[in-house]
Amino acid sequence: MKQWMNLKTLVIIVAILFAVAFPQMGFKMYYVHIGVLSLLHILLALGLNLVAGYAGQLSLAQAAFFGIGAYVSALLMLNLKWSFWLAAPLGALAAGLVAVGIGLPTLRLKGPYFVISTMGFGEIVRLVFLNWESVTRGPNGLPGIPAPDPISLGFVTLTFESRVENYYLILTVLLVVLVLYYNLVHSRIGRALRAIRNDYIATQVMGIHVAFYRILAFGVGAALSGLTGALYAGYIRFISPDTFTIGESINILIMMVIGGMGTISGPIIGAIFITYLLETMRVFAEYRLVIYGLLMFLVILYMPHGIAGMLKKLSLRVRAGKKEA
Amino acid sequence: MFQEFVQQIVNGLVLGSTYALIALGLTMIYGILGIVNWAHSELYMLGAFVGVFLVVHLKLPFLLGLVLAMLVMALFGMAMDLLVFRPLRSAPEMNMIIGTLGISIFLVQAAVIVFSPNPVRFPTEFSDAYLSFMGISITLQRLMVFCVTLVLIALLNYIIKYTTVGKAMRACEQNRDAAKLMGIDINRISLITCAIGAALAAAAGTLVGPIFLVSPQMGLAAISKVFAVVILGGMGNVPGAIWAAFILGLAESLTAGFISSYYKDVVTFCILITVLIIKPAGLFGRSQIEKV
Amino acid sequence: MLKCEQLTIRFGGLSAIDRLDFEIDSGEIRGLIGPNGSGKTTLFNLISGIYTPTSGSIVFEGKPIAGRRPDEVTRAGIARTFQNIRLFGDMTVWENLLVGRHSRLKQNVFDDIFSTAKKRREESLAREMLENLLKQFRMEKLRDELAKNLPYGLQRELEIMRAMASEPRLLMLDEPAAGMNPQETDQLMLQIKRLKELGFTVLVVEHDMKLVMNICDKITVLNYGKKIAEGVPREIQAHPEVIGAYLGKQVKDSA
Amino acid sequence: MFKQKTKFLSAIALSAVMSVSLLAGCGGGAKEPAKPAVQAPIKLGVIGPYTGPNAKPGQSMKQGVNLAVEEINKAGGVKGRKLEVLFEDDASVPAQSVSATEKLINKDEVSFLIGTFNSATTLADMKIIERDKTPMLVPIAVAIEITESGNKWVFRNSATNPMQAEQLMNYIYKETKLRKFAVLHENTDYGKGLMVAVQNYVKKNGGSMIAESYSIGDTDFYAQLTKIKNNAPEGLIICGNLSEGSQITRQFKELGLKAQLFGFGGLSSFDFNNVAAGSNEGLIATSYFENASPNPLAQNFIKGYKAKYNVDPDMFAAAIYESVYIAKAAIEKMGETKDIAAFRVALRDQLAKTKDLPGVQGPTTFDAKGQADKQVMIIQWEKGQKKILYPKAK
Amino acid sequence: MLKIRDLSVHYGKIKAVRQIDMDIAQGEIVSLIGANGAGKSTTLRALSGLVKAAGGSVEFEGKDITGWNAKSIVEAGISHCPEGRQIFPRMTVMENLELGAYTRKDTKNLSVEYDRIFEYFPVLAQRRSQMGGTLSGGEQQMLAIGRALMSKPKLLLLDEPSLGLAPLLVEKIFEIIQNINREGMTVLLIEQNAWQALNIANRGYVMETGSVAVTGAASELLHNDHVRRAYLGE
Repeated sequence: MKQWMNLKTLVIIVAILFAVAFPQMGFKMYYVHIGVLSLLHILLALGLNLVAGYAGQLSLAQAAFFGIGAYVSALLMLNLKWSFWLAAPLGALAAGLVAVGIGLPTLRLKGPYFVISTMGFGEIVRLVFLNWESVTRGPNGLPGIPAPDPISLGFVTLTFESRVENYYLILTVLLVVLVLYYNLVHSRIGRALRAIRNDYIATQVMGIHVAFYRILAFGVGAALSGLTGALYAGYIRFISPDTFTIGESINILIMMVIGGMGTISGPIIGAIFITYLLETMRVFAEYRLVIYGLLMFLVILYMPHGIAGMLKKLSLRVRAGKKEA
Repeated sequence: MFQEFVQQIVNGLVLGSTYALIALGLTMIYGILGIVNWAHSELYMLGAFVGVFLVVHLKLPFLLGLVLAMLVMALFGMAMDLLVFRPLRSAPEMNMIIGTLGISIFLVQAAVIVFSPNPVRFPTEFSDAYLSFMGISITLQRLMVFCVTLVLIALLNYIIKYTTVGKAMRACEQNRDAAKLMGIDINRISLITCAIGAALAAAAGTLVGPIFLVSPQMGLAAISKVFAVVILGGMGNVPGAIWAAFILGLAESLTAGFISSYYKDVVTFCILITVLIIKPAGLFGRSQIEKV
Repeated sequence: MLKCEQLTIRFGGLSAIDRLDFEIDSGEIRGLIGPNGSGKTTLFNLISGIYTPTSGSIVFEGKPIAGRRPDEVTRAGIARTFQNIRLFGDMTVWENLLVGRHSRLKQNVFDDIFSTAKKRREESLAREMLENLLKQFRMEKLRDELAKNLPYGLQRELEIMRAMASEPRLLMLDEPAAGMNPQETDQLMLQIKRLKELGFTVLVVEHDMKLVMNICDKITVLNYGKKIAEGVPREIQAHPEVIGAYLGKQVKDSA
Repeated sequence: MFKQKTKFLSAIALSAVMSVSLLAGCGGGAKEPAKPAVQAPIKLGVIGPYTGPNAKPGQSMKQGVNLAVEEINKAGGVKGRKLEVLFEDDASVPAQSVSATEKLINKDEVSFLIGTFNSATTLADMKIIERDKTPMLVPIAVAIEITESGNKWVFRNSATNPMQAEQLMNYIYKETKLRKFAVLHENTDYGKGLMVAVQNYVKKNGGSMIAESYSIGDTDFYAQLTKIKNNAPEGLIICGNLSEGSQITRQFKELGLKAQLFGFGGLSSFDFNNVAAGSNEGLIATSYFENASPNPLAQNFIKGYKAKYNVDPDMFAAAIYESVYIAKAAIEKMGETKDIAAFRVALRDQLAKTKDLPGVQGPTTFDAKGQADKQVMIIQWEKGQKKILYPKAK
Repeated sequence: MLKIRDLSVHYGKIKAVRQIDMDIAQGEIVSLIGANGAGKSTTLRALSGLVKAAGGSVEFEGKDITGWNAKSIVEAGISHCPEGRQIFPRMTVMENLELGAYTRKDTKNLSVEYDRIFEYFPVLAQRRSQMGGTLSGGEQQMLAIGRALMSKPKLLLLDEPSLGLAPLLVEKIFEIIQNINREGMTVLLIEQNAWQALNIANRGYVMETGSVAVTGAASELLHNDHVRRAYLGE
């Protein structure tokens, strides 16, 4: 047991070191950009994972929350000249609150009913971005979003214009999020969510207010997506409704499923894997989706816990093998 | 005003017919097999392409092409049952949705590769003729969508209500164990169900293809509406789906006509979400008490 | 301690529980028996808040609980198990117990996310309590095993432990011996007796009459949703209506 | 137990397939051409929608570029250096376009970019080209913001939404008496941009207008058209692309509407004519490029295109073909540069000076904002053929 | 007629039925009694192919039918009327009965069967076009038995036909079972209501926690203390 823990810690430390050193390793800027995208995708997949992986409710509205965070923070920065550091948390909060509002009536729905409701909601949000022109400028999108304001630390001023700077900003956010996410998942909240996924009636009888925890997961997952939206807007500096579609929600879903849902490492592995694959497979653009589709089906059939689950099983087998030997 | 209203009603009925044909198979497959089939609207898309092949390339008469396309897709539906649904049958609902979603992505993109992404025209002997009556127009093809839909619904109704297979299907839907005790072969019934569902979707594709264009994306455009229909009607509820299809078709048409075309899809989903808040099992759904 | 008055629930036109008056005293082990379909599990579901009664009242320690949500009922001090085991199969034994403990942890969401001192204190208290529980049931070695991988008898025991983790004052066991072999049942009997010594009040539905007759202080018999008899095991075994309900009414002629 | 084992084995096989695919990707990434800097070809990156809803025009873009590059290389290249073209797909999605741009600029190190098809994707890319100081020629995307945003790295050799709309409306107001309009537009930056421009024009010059919208992929327009029918406009202006446009014209006929039809861009293509199947009879549309154009450059291009692809070029192919030549002319005027960054800056400066450069769509002159002053043509469909209404034949 | 040897059935980790032996002869009524959870219903489900046996063999009229699926077993002549009636609630009485004859090839003679069933249960004749779900509990039970008879079985498995019925109805149902048997049907009857079940049976088996505890002629079992113990735990 102890050895396993050590191995795990080692992997985590190496991963963090690699993530920190990555932009300095002499890769072309394009790879740093891919790095930034991976980080953003990890955040999105983690958000969905809280709802689908832990609480067991498949949401197709994640791109909508992603969009709400992006639009709210961008509009605050553009129209009210707010600082990014205020606008971003507000964007996250807005996404979270909208999720609570939509979650109150819909979260008691079961399986497909819930999925379709979230899909419908996602479509409504996109149509609002598209048609509420006086605010969102409709299909033209919002250009000219400012970068996060520089932070002066006295001896040095941090700016967030370049890819590398954005990479570190988002990595920092991700690491903080991961610590809090870890706490959340390993606290009674995470246990309650997993219990709900296993058996919600038994969970109720444990004295757990199921609706509250479902809404909590939905809200926190949405807020996380919203925060990602703000970071995305600050990095790309332009947003338009085309980014926040059902297709994007499905992309996030693919990342979570292939990585492995209901774990922390799953969405991370999945997001990196798919982001990288998306880029390297640009050449076979037409075949990419054929492979994804099939992969999704096969993964859910043969390894429902995704890559992360597979790795865990494999390491358990290896250890069991060792023990026998 | 009155004329416009009647025209919008006519439009809505045609739209509703399409939704109904696709939704019927989806709701039956859920009711009888317990599968949430996200790839169902791809059967509609593939059906349209088969229709194009038969009618445009092989120059068969349209109605013959329609029947053949239904048969071809019925076989495809059976293959889908064997290859996709059977392995997924005992999986949790979420995994089913994700799995069939994967199949949907696969089929759409495979169609893009095979047929190219460009929309194809599907001219038939009926496409250019239209009727006009008191300022209300309808093309023959549209009229046919509506009529054939009614015929197919009647036929389906007959099959389900009066034939042995139909009764067996209902038995499987209502109580699977008891159905087995009657000596009903569940696997055979699920094959038949998939065949019928796919044939109906293919009928929708072949009927609607000539009105619009045929393209690999046409299924994706329809799936969310079709699911809205199925859920509004209560999943697994066949008459519910028919009613819901026409309700949503009319609502969409009237919203676009009298409120705003910008928000016609918003209205669809608002109706859906409102109904679900009031009746979580859909308008015609049967709520079930969970056994503890 | 628990008092039901004129409790009724109807499904469709049928009364599954029909104007039932029923009372349990603190510290007793009460058996609840009756033929299949007599309304025993329905009564459990009513008390634990899964069903809302059509009419009548349920009062627990002076507080009315009829119609409250299941989680509120649990927090009020009632815990239960299920006839067909409902463990959290994908979670370990230890995690199942922690979930059982949930309602007694005092931290809030903020404490959980930021892992504050309060959270850690609460969790370590919980850990202590649960370690004791594991020791009592001699399951320390199995704490990291997934619940679904446990043998059947242990799953039943784990469900009881999980219910105990919330430190209820009333523990309701729904057919705890179902599916157990005689040795497992004997083991279970000892465990339930110990519960009483630990100060729990226990309400148990069971078909295994040996178990019921051996451990219960008092037995209530239901038939068609109505109480047909109540008393100590001896009285129940001799009660003609009970025998009639179970064995058929010709008992008088042949006995 | 056996079942579990097969499941486990399949899972392992599946993981193996996935890792192989990942490695294959790595291999592709590592394959960097290491050629001497001096004689190295000039790389240009072309971003377009080769998959997704606009894959068809994406295909035309590819063909147009390939033809131009082939011609130029056959003629000895640009200043002795060959052109090498790299295509990246954006699938009409802004986020993908950003990645494509990043890749082309920072991994493949192209000298300049041509793209994209959609306005939203172009707008999303603009921050990057500014940051990385790389010029981009925009042959197709029409949103006004692209050249109005003050980004000095962007050059557009096509008419913007307002320009097209204004030129069409000018024609209508000058040549016809139609003043009561209905606009049916695609709910995108493109369609909406056109609608707003028409609206502004009508407001300024007298007349009335109602607007209805639809989404890309919509197939049924009866609801909107019925509403329009009841409004009895004199002219119906369709602001959208050909697949929906063809549905609209057909359903327009089916519903028995009587009004003059107008359209833009895509509705002047033969692809539109094919899918509209006669319902486009009499429709008047703007066009950047006509096969009947008397311009000798255009005729030359059409000949070459037909020879290579065995089809007539469309306006997208023409526009992007022209872009390549604009870049070529600018490079030829440049002095020597020591590295890629300097090359990009010098190219931008030369592009900005482009004046009266002949091209297949007509002469190009970039203004201070990088917008070319392009005139569109106006055509009318007659029995599946196009009649050029404007400019009038001399 | 039916010969069961060493039959075991497991639900996951639960051993619901442990190696039981049982014999039924042509024309008998055999009662299988025992407390809830003793494994009676599971035994029946294994006989009709709803669950797979973990071990042992079943022989019916000399054929080894172990591991056959439900369809073949119905065709072989065993009909199972399940616990809790399990009729099809949104189908009419007639449709329910028709489905009972699903495996029959000689569909021409069905009217004979209907007449016979309506003779046993005249109330069903009145309700023939009513939905199954709208019938009362007793009527549903009659329908379930009638439906099971439609396949013209040689052996009828009846699982707690008295469950949830008022005492008067219970008696009526038992009377009908006796009638059916008198006309030649072999019946395996599961009952909690031991006295009544043994009263009409030729022989009985008493099950306790998955095994057969006692077996013997019904009249003997009626006076056997073990039976009492199995129920009341004395």
